[in-house]
Amino acid sequence: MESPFWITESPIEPTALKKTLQGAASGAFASFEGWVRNHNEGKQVNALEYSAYKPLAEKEGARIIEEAKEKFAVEAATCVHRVGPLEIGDIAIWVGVSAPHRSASFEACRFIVDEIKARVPIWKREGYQDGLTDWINCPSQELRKPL
Amino acid sequence: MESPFWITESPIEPTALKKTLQGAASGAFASFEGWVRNHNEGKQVNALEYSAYKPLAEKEGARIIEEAKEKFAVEAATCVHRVGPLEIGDIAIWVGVSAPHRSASFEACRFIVDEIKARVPIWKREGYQDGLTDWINCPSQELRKPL
Amino acid sequence: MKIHVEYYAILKEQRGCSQENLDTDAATPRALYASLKGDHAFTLEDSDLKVAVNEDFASWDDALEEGDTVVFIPPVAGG
Amino acid sequence: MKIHVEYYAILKEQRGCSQENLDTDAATPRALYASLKGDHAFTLEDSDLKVAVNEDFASWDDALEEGDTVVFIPPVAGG
Repeated sequence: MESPFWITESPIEPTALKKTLQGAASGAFASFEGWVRNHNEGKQVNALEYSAYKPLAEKEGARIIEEAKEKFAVEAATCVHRVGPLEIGDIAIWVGVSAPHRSASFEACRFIVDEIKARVPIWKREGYQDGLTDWINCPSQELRKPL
Repeated sequence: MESPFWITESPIEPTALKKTLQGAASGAFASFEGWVRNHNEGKQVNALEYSAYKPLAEKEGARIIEEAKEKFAVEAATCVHRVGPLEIGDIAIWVGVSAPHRSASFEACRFIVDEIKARVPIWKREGYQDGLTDWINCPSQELRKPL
Repeated sequence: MKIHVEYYAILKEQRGCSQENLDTDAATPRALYASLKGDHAFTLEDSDLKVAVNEDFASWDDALEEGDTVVFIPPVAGG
Repeated sequence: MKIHVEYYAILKEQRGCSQENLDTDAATPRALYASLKGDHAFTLEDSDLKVAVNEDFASWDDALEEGDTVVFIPPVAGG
């Protein structure tokens, strides 16, 4: 079986991913996309880069998908996270869940997004209009370098 | 402004619909698709037809989207419902919501699906392997006709 | 009083047509449905239905007016 | 004891490299991080971090063994 979670440097293609979750018994499909925004906490973002500790990220991500399948009555679930330099509007993360009923599809999709944001070793560095950068969720650095 | 909810007899195209919700300020996009299943309450479904009271359905659907925008911090939201004969795997309903943050996107998307299922005058008639049909949510008929 | 009635879903099937013009004494949607239910053996009770007058939801005891369009709405099942 | 360390995100930037082989006396990830933090002026405390040994999450006070690969994990921000 292919892993239900992976890290990619390529653009994410939701339509192709969704096809892998289709089954004749599934009546509900919930999905989530994280898009690169032009701002964060009041600052104008003009460059952004994700990086990951790939082996552990993929292991932990797959565990999260398995947990979702145990907790909710789900047919299939997949998540892909992109790394590297991204532009405004690019998809950083895609989560899709198919299920016989809509409740399970929504709840599992939300669970997966929340857990991935909390547990998977992926980092985001934003570059702002003033030329400074920040590692999101890390205490500010005294010395900032351009992205 | 175009209506944020409409009834269509054509296949639903999620990719094109999603594009209409993209804005540089949106970081989160949640969507839901209702797919035609091959079974319902233990019975094998082999034909299915949706119908709507279109003028009121579109009016009530648009009200629901407006309510979602008032209740949740949403950027944009759209819903399309298909009517006519559908096949297993076809998309019957598509809901998409973009928002600055993921919570609002999930909550608004779920709210819209739930309210549409409860309030919008759309009906579903299923045809089963034994040749009988049912109007879903209506008391069973004594005399059933083929779909 | 002339009233236009449209039928959808199970009511359309049971009535055998999708719309008709009626000349009726019914003063309210409730009275109109009671009369139609008797004529056509509709299986749904008015408590199962909602009603719309002139393309918006209405109350069962609203007064009907000449030329109104009335739609009885069976339990919905979209999504 | 020879230990392989990989650096990611802010630690990679502060260390100025993505990995290195160390010969260390540190018996645990906690002791190893304390030593590296002193050498390289890392701004994060160990309480800000998680630690992985040999590609899975580990405890700060696990015993390190010859040849282990250690990764210190800054606060994550995926999604």
